[in-house]
Amino acid sequence: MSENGHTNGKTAAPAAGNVQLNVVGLSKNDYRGAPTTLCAGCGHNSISNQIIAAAFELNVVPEDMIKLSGIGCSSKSPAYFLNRSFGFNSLHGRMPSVATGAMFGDHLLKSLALSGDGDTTNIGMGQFKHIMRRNVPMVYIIENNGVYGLTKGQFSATAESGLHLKYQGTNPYPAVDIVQEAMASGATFVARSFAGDANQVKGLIKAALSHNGVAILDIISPCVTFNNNEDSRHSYGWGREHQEPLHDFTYVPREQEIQVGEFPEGTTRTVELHDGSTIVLKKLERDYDPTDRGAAMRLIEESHNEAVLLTGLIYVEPERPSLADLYGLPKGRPLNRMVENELRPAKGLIEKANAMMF
Amino acid sequence: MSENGHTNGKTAAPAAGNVQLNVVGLSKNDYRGAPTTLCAGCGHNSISNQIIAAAFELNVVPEDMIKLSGIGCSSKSPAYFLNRSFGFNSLHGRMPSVATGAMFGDHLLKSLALSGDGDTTNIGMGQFKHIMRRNVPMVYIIENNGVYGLTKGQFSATAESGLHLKYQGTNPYPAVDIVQEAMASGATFVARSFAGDANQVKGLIKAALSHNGVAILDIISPCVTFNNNEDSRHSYGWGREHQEPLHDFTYVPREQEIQVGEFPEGTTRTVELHDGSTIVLKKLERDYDPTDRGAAMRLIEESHNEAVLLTGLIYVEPERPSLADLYGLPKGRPLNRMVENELRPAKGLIEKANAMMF
Amino acid sequence: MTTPQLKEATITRSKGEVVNDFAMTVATMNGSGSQTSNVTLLRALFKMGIPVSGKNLFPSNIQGLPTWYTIRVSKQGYLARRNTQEIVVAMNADTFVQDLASVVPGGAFYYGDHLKFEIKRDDISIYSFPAKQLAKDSSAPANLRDYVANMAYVGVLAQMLDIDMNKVREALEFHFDGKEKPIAINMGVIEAAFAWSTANLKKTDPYRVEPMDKTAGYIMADGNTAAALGAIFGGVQFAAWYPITPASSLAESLAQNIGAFRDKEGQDGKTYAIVQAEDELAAIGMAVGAGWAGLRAMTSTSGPGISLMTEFAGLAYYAEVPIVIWDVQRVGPSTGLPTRTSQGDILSTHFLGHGDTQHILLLPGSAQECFEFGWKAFDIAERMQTPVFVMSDLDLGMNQWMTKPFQYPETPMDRGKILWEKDLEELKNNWQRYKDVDSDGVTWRTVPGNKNPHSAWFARGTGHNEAAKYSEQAGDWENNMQRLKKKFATAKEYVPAPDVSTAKGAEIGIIAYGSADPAILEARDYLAEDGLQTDYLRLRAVPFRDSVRDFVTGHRKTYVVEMNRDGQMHKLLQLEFPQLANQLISIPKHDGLPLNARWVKQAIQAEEQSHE
Amino acid sequence: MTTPQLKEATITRSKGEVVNDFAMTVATMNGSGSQTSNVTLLRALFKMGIPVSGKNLFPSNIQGLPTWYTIRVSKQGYLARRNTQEIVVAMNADTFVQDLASVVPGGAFYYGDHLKFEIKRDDISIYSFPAKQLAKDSSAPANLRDYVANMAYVGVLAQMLDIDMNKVREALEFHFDGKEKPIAINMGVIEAAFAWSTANLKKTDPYRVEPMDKTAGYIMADGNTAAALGAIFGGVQFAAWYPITPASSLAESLAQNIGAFRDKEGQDGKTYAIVQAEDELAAIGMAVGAGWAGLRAMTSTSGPGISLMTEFAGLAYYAEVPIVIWDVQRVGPSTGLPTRTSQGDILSTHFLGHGDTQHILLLPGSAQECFEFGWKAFDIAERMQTPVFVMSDLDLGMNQWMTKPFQYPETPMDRGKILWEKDLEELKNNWQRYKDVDSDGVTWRTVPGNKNPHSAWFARGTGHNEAAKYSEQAGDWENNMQRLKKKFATAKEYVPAPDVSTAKGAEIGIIAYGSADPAILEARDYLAEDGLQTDYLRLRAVPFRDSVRDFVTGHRKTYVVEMNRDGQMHKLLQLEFPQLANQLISIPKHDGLPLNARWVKQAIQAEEQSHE
Ligand SMILES: Cc1ncc(C[n+]2csc(CCOP(=O)(O)OP(=O)(O)O)c2C)c(N)n1
Ligand SMILES: Cc1ncc(C[n+]2csc(CCOP(=O)(O)OP(=O)(O)O)c2C)c(N)n1
Ligand code: SF4
Ligand code: SF4
Ligand SMILES: [Mg+2]
Ligand SMILES: [Mg+2]
Repeated sequence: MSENGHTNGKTAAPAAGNVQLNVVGLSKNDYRGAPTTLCAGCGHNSISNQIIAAAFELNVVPEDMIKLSGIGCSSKSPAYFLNRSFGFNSLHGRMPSVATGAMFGDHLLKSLALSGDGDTTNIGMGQFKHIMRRNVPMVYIIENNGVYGLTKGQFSATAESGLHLKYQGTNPYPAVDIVQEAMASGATFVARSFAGDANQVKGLIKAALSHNGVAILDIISPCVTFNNNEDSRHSYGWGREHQEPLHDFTYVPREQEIQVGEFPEGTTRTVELHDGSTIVLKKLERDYDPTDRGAAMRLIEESHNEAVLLTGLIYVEPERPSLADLYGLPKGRPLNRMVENELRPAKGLIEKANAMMF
Repeated sequence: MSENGHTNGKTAAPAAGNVQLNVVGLSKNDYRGAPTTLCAGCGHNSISNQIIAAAFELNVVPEDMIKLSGIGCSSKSPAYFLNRSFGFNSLHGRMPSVATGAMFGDHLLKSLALSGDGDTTNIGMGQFKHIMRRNVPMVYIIENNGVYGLTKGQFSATAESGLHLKYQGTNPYPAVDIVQEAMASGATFVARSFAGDANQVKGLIKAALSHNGVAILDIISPCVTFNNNEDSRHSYGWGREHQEPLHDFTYVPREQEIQVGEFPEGTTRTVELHDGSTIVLKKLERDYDPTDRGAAMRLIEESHNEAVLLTGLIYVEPERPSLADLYGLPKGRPLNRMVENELRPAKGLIEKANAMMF
Repeated sequence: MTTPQLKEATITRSKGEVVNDFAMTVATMNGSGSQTSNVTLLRALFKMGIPVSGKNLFPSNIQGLPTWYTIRVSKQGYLARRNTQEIVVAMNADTFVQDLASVVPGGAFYYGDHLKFEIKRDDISIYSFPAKQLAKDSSAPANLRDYVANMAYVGVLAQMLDIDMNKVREALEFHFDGKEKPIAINMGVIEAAFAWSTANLKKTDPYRVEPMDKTAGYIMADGNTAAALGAIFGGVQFAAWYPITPASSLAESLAQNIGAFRDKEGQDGKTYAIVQAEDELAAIGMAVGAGWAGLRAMTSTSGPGISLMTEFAGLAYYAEVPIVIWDVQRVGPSTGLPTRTSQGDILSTHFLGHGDTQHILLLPGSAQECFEFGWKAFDIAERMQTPVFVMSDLDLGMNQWMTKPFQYPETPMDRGKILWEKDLEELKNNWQRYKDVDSDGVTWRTVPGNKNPHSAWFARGTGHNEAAKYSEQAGDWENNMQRLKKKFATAKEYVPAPDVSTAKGAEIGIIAYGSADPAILEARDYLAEDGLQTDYLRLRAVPFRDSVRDFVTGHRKTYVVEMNRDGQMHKLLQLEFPQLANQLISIPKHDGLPLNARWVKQAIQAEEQSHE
Repeated sequence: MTTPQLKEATITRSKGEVVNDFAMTVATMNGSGSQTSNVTLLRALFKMGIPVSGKNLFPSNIQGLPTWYTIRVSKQGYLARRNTQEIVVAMNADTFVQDLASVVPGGAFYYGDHLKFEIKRDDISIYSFPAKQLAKDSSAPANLRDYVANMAYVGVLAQMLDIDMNKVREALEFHFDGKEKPIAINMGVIEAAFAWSTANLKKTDPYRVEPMDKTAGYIMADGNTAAALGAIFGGVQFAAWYPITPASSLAESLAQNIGAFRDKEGQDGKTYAIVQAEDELAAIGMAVGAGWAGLRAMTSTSGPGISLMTEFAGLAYYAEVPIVIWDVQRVGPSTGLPTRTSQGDILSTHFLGHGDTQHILLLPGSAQECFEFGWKAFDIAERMQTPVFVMSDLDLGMNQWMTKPFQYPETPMDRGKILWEKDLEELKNNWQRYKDVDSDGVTWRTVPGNKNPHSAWFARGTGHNEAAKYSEQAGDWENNMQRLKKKFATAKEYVPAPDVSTAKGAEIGIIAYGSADPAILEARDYLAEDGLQTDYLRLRAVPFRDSVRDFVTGHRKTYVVEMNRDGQMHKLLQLEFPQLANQLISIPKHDGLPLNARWVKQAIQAEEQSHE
């Protein structure tokens, strides 16, 4: 890939006998990260697992990927996959700018970014919109739970209007629809899924990794701990059973990750969350044409009226040049491998510089 | 309006005989500002004049309005109208937050904000989106010229993709469509016009001032000085005539403001800008129903395909409660008139405070 | 820090029984819900009249990582963090081994018997108890067993340490706001554990408690709630905030409690608004808008938020907009250690903003003072028409402190120099927004909604003259900036004066501030024991009163003890008193933990020696 | 400042004729396009071998407001701004009266005869000329008449002051890059005006020029273009920026010129990328991403942008990401005076970011040094793995300066401590990102794209240990922060050393930096004339080398002269050398104008007296 670079990480692949290896000679372990420190049952963990599976199955060498994130529980998760990939856990809401700069360092790497709904649609709204305008080649996953997990459950901008949370009261504002924002900003790959739909998530991540441009994945990923809907039929704890609050913010019961089994394209599936509230997923038809922008826009409007969450690859525009293309970067070599004689003009050119002056 | 407030500014209205006074006894002069320091021919000046006219005709007392802006040529313009209204020329891209806070100071005042396309869609994108989510009651005018005027003509995010400017090169990014962003964020009043269409601008400002919620006015307002399109038939200066640049950035020829005469609803009008480039305006049909969100979205998509600029009141949702409504502010009194005994709990309540502790 | 460890240990054991003088740490897992158990213990001890402090050492995550809660019982009334613990309760397998090791020789080690580890130490007393079983036997619903299991150690400790069970019940009643059901279930487990302990455990360690009368006239409070209540009594009208540890609970308790104090029967509409903004730039932007529009406006955040507020802080300084900004400091730079405490934002906040800026800082030193500055900050901000930063920290803000009760504001609200319609008429409209008519640097302002046609002015961050008109004149700029400097000098007399306590014959002084206070008080006693008398000045604000200079001048040496790397307050003192620079010695500590008295004592002694 | 006025006036007139020693100001309206005329005059004089400086005083708008361009001609080689002008050319009706008043007695006043004003002064020479008519008679297209009217005063002045017309032509040829047509049109007007002047004007004032040889070995350059070219020769690979006066032209000339120096025939793709970001948070964020990924990354901005970069500056400091940030300073706080010059961001930039931070500042003092630091900043940033701020200003950045030619970098690129695949293999992969193996505080890094399976690490702004793993351990935090402090000390030896010039028997010293330099050089001569010898140390960087201490110690008093309100560099010196605090005296000026030598002289003399 670059004169003094290895072509893959074989050196680290286990010699073990019956460990399954992929085409680049790596086992799934080579794609794992540190043990998660997120809550048991957090949707984010399911997504991390699908990222590992997708990278393994796509036969990407981990050294050929970079991981980026902002700040939040979601943004912590890059530590829990792809240990052999460089990563940057940057600032709250500012990952897009860091990702943009990093892309220029080695544009031959695939970058995969993790963010949360607060990180992306509250503090990060501006940078989120502009990275889509620039069509920065990267996979941008929003682990969308409608709350700020890491700061203990305040509403984010994607919380449904009218949602009532135990310690937060009622959310008065309309929810930001990440998919609609992506469309408005001309994102070239727009998809939505649910953390519990393992296969769809994995499939979309693979597709996104193969897209040359910005790929937005809005993945609904329930916060088992704080997305605790007062009005739901059986929110945990004494809260409802005993008409008074448990009153210990620090108690977090261990839940299972929600998994929805396979369900066919074109159908809807109602999913019950940990707190008993439900969401309705609607998978796009098999024959749906994701390159038809008008159709996509109409579907999104409809889904709002029907109050269903459209899932699947909603829109893709494969042809638009990515930021890397716009900047005419070298075909085969990353900028960060360039050395002095490629970067510093020859001695003689100092005359030219002075001649430019008077 | 408030116990110790006057009900209008008569005191300042000129005694002059045949000066035309409006219902609140003020002449148009009472609505003017300092002389403009913007370029001759700048679209922003036309808009200032229509703001003055609209306020005068609506019989608003200037003391019942406040003016807000960010930073830019556009953001300077509040100094050039409504001298008798309080104003805040705040920070680049951050006017929405200042306007939100100011609203709570006296929610009975009408606030009118001026911004530029750079101020709103580049640095200000995040706050712009969130003020619409909150439905802050205010008129938000974007004087949209596709460039950064005050810093001498760099591309803003609303510049058309492919646009080539003399000192800037070619813009590689797709343009942000302010109207589409407003729709995506659920703005409750969305309109577009052209600075040179005096009557439409005035009409829309009046309508916006009467709306209880955030009213977004995207007004195309050409920058005579820097929106100087290389490829246009006769951009000024030797640039094209003599195949070499004038090479004096500091020369700004004095131009006339562009005015388009009346043109009927439903028709289009091609307007030639100072640099000879053209834009096509399309006025909405008279019988167009601006309360139909779906229809609005479709029209917007179409207008993109036809490459026309839809003008008029594109969408309005009169019923959604404004931020002031959501916060249950007093009907008749502004917060900033409240005095100690309304704001400081009675002495006895200190016991209650201590009792809350252990 | 082994020396003091042994020292403490020996001090205590020599007397055989050790009463009301030890530190006890409960080691649990984040998210296991031990908070109720811990504050129940803390409050029961407090109600017994014994001085206590509780410090929560928690990770920056929500579930599964180790967390420690340390209760210090001190008959001397020392509330600072101890480096050593005599009693440890182990409930977390992940840290069992290090927890066991952390007990001082002669100490006591309790653990839930579901944790299966080999225990080698024979220099301490070991007690295990059936936490899970006791929970299972309780009436608690299955999904809450893990949670109530924590009540078991409350019961066991109550029995082993002689904690008054009536006080335990009082604590629970308070915690559950009198709701019988949860009180019954929790108390049930505690009593069962107490009984089990009586029947099964034989006490072999010297640590126990006895009732005292040392907490009369005190309350237990956390600084963030205190600050919120203070703001409410300060008549806060507008607060915008963005969630961030450790500041979130300030705005949240403001939102949760303001109604109870401010909503009146049949009143038309609210007198306040609290807005969760999309980020800190917006939060301070909203506060600036509200402050300009005449409201008592505030925002609360921590370091990263302060950094994002930089540009607006400069605008508010220059356009002269009153706002109050709470910085509940955590460890920086950058995201740093979000759940550790620090005093690291002093310098950057004082100089916050490009160009020449100086900001007022208030430095609360107790929960009670968080309440006091909660209202006072508004008076200062509106009087000075400038941002006022209140520099709290995680320890002060989030931990429970034994503190004096909140006092009703002793002075009426000071809204500062503000003119309404009548005032302007009296002045015959002869007024200019930025004209220093009182030559104290503070000028008169009007706010939106004033209906006098001469009341309006145009606020801006660009150069302006006395009439608030745009100006690029060199003279206008210089005069205005010099006036702002004068204004800052005027502020000296409006900010809280330092708190000085002296000792006979003391030649050296100590300067500290904020949550460093208890460690200093304790360290002074230790130094005195070792024959070094010290005077102590607790800073309560920047700019410094003249009394600060006098204090430094009056001492051979003055040690400035603070919790950051670079000795930030020491630097500000150096700048203010360059002639005294050689007398000012910096004693900084930046390990993210609340300050420890023995460390302070040793650091000062080391310095004293090094200078002999 | 009346005293020096008269003084200058008398100095000059006493000799009857005044040659190569005066200041000349052209008063026009913003947007009228006088820039070509003004630089043409400037360059013609420069080509005549006469030391000149040109300063543009312009408003923060695009068209219609007054703007003044002052050319100083100085046979002594003084390039600082003068407070007085001997020659004034009035082309703007709005300021005609004040422009007329601004001419020193005995001076000359030129004006376009389309300006109809009554002129009362009889103590100066008055000349009017038909600017509009000359423009109308020219071959210039109608829409450019206003513009070429400005060429008229070039011709008139050339004739009246003996400016060499061949040099005028050379200047135009350079300006229009040899393009005959514009040269012809402009030259036509100039020659016509020259002829008209010969025929119609009778010279009655003493001011004129004569060729010298004092500009040999110099070029004329602005600091922003110089910085851009310097960055290009420094191998800049990535620049992100957001437009802001006075920094925009730095990034713009980078974008416009980099291709000419870096694009090679048949090379596959670019070796650089320059991105206009959506704001400054994004600009620095992109630079941080690129710096982390191994590129020589930079951003350029001014005060408001620096404020917005605060949080990222802290991240880059703590995660140790090399980036270069140019701060072309303008007058703050807040939006302030966007078109006036200042040195007001020193303190806030040095401490930029919450928590304990200290940043390296480079302080270019000439256009040539802007070029030098343009490349050197990257070496320092990559060597130290930290942000490097280059503190330029509007005067240095946007005005034309007579300066030494740019020198090709004398040292090869220093990419700092970076490891690629082979290096790691040699180390047997035994390497840790934050381990201080060389005990200089600087650790070894790898960058994305390194294919060694052991090369990856996870960058973060949260607490981390030597292995770059997340850590909340108190010890890890303290050690890491102490190492960063050590690193900052190490930086001392890598930053440019100060520039010292001494005078015999000098007991007092002057410290200054940046664009204050020419005023200091001139002031030292005046002080010497009055019998006060001074040594001069020009700071070129923070942290300070030991030689700075030696300089201060070596002088009875050291005056720190700078262009801000609070004596910001003086404060940093006080903090670094507390023992010397009493010898350091602050001489601050903050009127937004380039520093004036006579003011400096008088300020120092005043201080000297006050201390006697
Ligand atoms: C500038 C700044 N402000 C606030 C915070 C505190 N903070 C950390 S995470 C977070 C929100 C995370 O929410 P989201 O992005 O939805 O992630 P989640 O935890 O829900 O996965 C906030 C506000 C911060 N780290 N930095
Ligand atoms: C934080 C900050 N960055 C940059 C600037 C410089 N600046 C002033 S106006 C402006 C852009 C204005 O463009 P726009 O909003 O479109 O207004 P216009 O001048 O075109 O009307 C910029 C970048 C600033 N004032 N503040
Ligand atoms: S708090 Fe919510 S989002 Fe965070 S880790 Fe736990 S479940 Fe996941
Ligand atoms: S530069 Fe452009 S936007 Fe600014 S005032 Fe002139 S014409 Fe208007
Ligand atoms: Mg979330
Ligand atoms: Mg614009």
